[in-house]
Amino acid sequence: MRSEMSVAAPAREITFAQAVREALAEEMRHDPAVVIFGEDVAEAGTPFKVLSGLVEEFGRDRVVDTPISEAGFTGIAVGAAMTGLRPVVDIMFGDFLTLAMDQIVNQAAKVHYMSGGRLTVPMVVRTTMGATRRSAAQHSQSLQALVSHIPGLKVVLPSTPYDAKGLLKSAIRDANPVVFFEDKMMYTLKGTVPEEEYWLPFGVADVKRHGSDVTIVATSSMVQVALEAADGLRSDGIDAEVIDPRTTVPLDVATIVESVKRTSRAIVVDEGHRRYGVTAEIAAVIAEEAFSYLDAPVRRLGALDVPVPFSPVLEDRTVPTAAQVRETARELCGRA
Amino acid sequence: MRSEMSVAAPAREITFAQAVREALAEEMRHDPAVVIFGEDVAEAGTPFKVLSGLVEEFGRDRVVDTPISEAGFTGIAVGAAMTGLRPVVDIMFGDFLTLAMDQIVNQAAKVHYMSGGRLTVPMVVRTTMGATRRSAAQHSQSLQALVSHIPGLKVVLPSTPYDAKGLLKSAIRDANPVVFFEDKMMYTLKGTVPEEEYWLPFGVADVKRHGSDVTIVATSSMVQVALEAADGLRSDGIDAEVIDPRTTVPLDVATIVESVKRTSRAIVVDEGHRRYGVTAEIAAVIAEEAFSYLDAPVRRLGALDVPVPFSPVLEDRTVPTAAQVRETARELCGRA
Amino acid sequence: MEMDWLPAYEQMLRIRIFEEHVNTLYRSGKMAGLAHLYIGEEAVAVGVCLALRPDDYITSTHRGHGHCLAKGARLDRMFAELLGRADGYCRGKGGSMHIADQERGNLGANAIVGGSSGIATGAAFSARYRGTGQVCACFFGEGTLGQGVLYEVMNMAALWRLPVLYVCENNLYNEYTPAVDTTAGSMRARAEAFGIQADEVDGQDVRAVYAAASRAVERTRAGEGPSFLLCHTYRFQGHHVGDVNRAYYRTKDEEDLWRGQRDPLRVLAAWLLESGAATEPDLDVVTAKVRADVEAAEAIALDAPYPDPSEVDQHVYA
Amino acid sequence: MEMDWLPAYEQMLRIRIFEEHVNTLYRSGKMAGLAHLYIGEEAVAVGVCLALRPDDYITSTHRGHGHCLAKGARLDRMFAELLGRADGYCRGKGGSMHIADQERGNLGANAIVGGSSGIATGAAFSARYRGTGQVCACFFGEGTLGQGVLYEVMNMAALWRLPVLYVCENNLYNEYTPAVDTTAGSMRARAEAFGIQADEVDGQDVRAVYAAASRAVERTRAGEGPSFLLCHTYRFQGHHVGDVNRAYYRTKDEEDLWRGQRDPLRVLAAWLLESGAATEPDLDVVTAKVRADVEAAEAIALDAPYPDPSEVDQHVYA
Ligand SMILES: Cc1ncc(C[n+]2csc(CCOP(=O)(O)OP(=O)(O)O)c2C)c(N)n1
Ligand SMILES: Cc1ncc(C[n+]2csc(CCOP(=O)(O)OP(=O)(O)O)c2C)c(N)n1
Ligand SMILES: [Mg+2]
Ligand SMILES: [Mg+2]
Repeated sequence: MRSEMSVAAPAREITFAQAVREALAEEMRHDPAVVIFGEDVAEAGTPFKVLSGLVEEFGRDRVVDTPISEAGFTGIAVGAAMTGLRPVVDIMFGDFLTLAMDQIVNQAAKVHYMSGGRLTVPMVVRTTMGATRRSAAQHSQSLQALVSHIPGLKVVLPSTPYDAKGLLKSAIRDANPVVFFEDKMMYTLKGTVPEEEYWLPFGVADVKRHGSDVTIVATSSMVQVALEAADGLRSDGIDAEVIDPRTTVPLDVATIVESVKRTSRAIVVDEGHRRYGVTAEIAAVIAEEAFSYLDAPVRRLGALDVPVPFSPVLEDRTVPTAAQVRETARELCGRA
Repeated sequence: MRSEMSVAAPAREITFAQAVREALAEEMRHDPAVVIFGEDVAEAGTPFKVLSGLVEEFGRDRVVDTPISEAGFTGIAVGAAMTGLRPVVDIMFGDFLTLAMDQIVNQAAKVHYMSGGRLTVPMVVRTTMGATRRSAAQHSQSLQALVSHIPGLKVVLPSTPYDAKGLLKSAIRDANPVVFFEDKMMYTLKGTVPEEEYWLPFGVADVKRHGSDVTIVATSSMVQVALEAADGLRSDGIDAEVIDPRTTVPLDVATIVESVKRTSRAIVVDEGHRRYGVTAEIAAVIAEEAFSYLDAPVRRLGALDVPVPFSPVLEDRTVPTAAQVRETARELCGRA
Repeated sequence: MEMDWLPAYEQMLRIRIFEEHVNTLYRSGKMAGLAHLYIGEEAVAVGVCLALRPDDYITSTHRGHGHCLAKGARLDRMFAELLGRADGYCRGKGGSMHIADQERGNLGANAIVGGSSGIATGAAFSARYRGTGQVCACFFGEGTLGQGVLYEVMNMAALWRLPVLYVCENNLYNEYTPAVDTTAGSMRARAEAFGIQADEVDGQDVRAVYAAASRAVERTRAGEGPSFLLCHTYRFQGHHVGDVNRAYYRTKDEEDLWRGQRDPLRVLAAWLLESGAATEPDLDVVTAKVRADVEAAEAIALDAPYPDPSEVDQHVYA
Repeated sequence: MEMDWLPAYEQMLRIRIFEEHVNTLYRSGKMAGLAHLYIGEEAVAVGVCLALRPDDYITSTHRGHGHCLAKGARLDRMFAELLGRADGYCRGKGGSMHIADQERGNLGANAIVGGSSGIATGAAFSARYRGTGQVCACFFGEGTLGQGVLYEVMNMAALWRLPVLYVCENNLYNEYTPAVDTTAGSMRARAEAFGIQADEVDGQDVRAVYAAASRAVERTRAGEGPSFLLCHTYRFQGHHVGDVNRAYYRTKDEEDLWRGQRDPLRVLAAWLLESGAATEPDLDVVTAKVRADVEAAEAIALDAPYPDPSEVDQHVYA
């Protein structure tokens, strides 16, 4: 199913991958300081073909194929960002963020602060997340919790082509390092975007579905899952609100809390591991800010706390499903 | 102030650093498979002098000075662990975990699972945490949240010499990769340990102080802070219980929840950044399991969400203090 | 006296035919995920593993089926793993990119490029420490030369004279990018800079690989420190099964040249026939046997049960 | 014609005396944290920075005060930063290990060993991309040869012919561990393996460093790709101010030898006097001036205000 969104006509229908590509192409046309670093990004356009066509338009000086050196080219991007460029780094699988963690956590995130505000690092780390692609433990993680914990980074998790495009364009213009997670399974998802250019602000949640009985806060891949659950819940007589924070840092606490104060019930769903994951922070914030409005504890659904297994019969058990979200909402609303 | 603990007499008083060293020495005497890898671990005994004397007893074959190659020697430890050794890796500053993240997250944590249970990785990553040492942004982080999020790892945060020794001995005998965080500022802290050998189990919280009005869950460096706050709270007529989970993975949910059910109020304190940090998970778990017992939302105190600044006047503002914990408890108990 | 090369031929053929079946299984939708075929590179794994003892270690890569079979893995359990079945080497938890086979010293394939270089070097440390006389062969593609950790561990291996053999499979491409665009200077100098003994060999000639690997293994086992063996080879298929349109990164002519003239099976077959070590019928017998073996193994695996879903949270901790 | 070396002498002396004051400030408890003194290595920073344009970039290390001053930083703002004052280069947020001085192209000291190698290479990428003709000098200790990321970025610098000069300060020790125990093979071969032009120089002779750096900078600025300059040097003091008992890792004799015979200030002074480029009184004038400058700067810094505590959460995001 496709998410709802309100955009000015005329609108076009494009895939999530196209949205990412359009955002990059527009910003690269606008600003020659925008360059791309990554493995197989040029002629190959990445294994997901997300960047296809960019090297043809912008050339190999701006769409730079690198060796398999995540730490190295992320570090190069940090230095380039400190000296006038706006690099966009492509980390093919989010699992490989671990290889560039020092560059992201100790360098990119801290340079502005350590320099007392004199140096800036306007760069974007685009990477992927999401399981159920049968890619096993080292190609399936959703590591947004790791970078969300680090001050100095902004973290974006778009769930629709519209959001992906608008948020990536803002990320590229942001003066800070931004980690941008794309769900691999969502690249072919279609959605409408306006003809004209647009940018979406960080820290502004999008209410993907309005409802009054329960608030489901969902990120990235889990937004579709939540919307599907919400559809099902309708027949249970439960009217679910689905909120997509779109950025975990900054987090739009106000929108989430306002909703929970109305519904008195909240579920948080994210595809990262549940333990010490993104859902913990959001649930804690809800409990802090809407405590007396809550009828029941905030429920959290995340990936099972296991490395992602290869075998489809196992892997399918690791990621939250619409059925689980629906069931959780039914329990919360006393219908289970 | 020193933490209370009940140990069988006769007891000796040793420092936190000595506790770590004794644990290593005892386990190395017991099992020739235990080896140490790290920078400046041999004659130098690390910059903190924690390992002083070990190379003299066990030789350079077992206390191995490495190049400045955190990823490399952690990877070597993984391979050694898979083939019969029990390596203990020394990552001098916890900030450098970022350099070994792939080895820890994608290799050590996942080998057992990926191999369907056939290979094991019995290794310990000893590292440090803690600010207020005027060491600035790249030598002061408390990154326990990052590793606590990763299934396959166990995570230990001792707060006393007694706990440090008993938990490290267990960590070395554990069949899994264990990340063991030592607070740099606590190395000179003294405490008693029994004459005889002992091991402490993982997943068993220690109630450092019994109380009935409010539960303070605190980790590592924050345990002392919480105990100091509890002392002050006595004069406010508030009887605080201080619980040290000792391991964030596995987490002793039962002890924490049982306490909160009695006190109806909870504070969680950890020196990692507050946002998407360890306190979020613990607070979320408390809210889930003790919801109807809570008089007020669980309060969380963590390091300020900023890179750690150098200037003492700034740095001292980043870490939770006993005064803050006390004030929070007073608020929770309606005395503010 | 020249050794009997027919078993090596059989082993290479086993890998080739196994991979052909894998290809078919994937294309017909019976296998899920990613499959990186080793076809064309068989002489490297077989030549190196021939130079190893059964108890020696290896570590492998995303393109790991060949290493695994060359070290002695069973076909049926390999298929079962790739099919996600409970009888697979990892109970279906690892899949194509993570097969490990502890009994034969295979410490596992690794889906992180360069990810096994630490493990291999650590296994060598362990072998030396325990005094077992084992060595470890660390297989990796030339793309791993981009990963810093390789230099970190080569440095330590050289410092500590560890019994590890770094086997660099230079198949000319890092995925879809030519290695010349990602690799400055000289490949073997990357190891020599650490004082590591390096050698280079035609990776399509199993006899040459075996000879070079034997020399390297011998000196490394003797305590003379790590070795580095650069094997020039080529993958005949796409980077993974889905990589079908390759014209944008390599020419059909180049592929035809390697397939036609540099096929390791043909190279060895030609030598076997020329030297009189085997006849065409001998080879046909081997082929028939291997085909039958592979088919039987595949059938067993296709019939094997999936793991019980409850296994999903087993083996997180030992 | 030989250039005027008196300014270089003054610059080295400025670093020396600055560091002596830092030492005293730390020992008297007026400064907090960690201080890694550059005393003994002054010729490297000064010789290299002399070969740079004002708008060229540098990156630096935990042992960074010398690089910073050599690139033109002011003494008072340096002291202020080390003392955590608001007038410091980083408003007190960085401290000794993180001084950056953007106006003079200093992209910052870095407390992660090897942590600035990516930044330096990226700055070189940026300079080349923007066509500014700038180069970047990346200073690091020989301990950085243990960090894999260095090899990753050297490879890319070589591939893309980036204008970066890698300056390896080999002071023989990684903290408390002799470099011979951590470094296999040859240091310069580590760069040469990537096809990088490498050179080696006596790091105690500022004229030699300058000559080598000039050659390297010239070719690298001309687009001939990165250079690597290995400077043999020695730190005269402890690894950091607190490292007082050093006998377990290096001998007093060795220290005395370097201090007595290889002091870069004495080496240059001897040449200045011998060649007649300066007289003893000239040197005394310089010394007096530098002492006065350093003392004045220190006094200013000691009087400077601390940042307002509310600044603690400023500058997290731009
Ligand atoms: C650290 C890391 N980065 C990127 C990838 C994605 N990837 C998988 S295979 C591959 C190319 C590997 O090339 P090479 O090492 O030459 O091996 P080959 O595939 O040619 O056998 C890449 C980039 C990965 N698996 N790991
Ligand atoms: C990644 C990393 N590991 C370890 C350290 C701790 N450390 C600080 S300085 C140092 C030694 C550095 O040696 P070298 O690069 O030769 O520089 P020198 O101190 O000799 O100038 C070490 C290990 C660090 N800062 N960063
Ligand atoms: Mg290759
Ligand atoms: Mg040094």
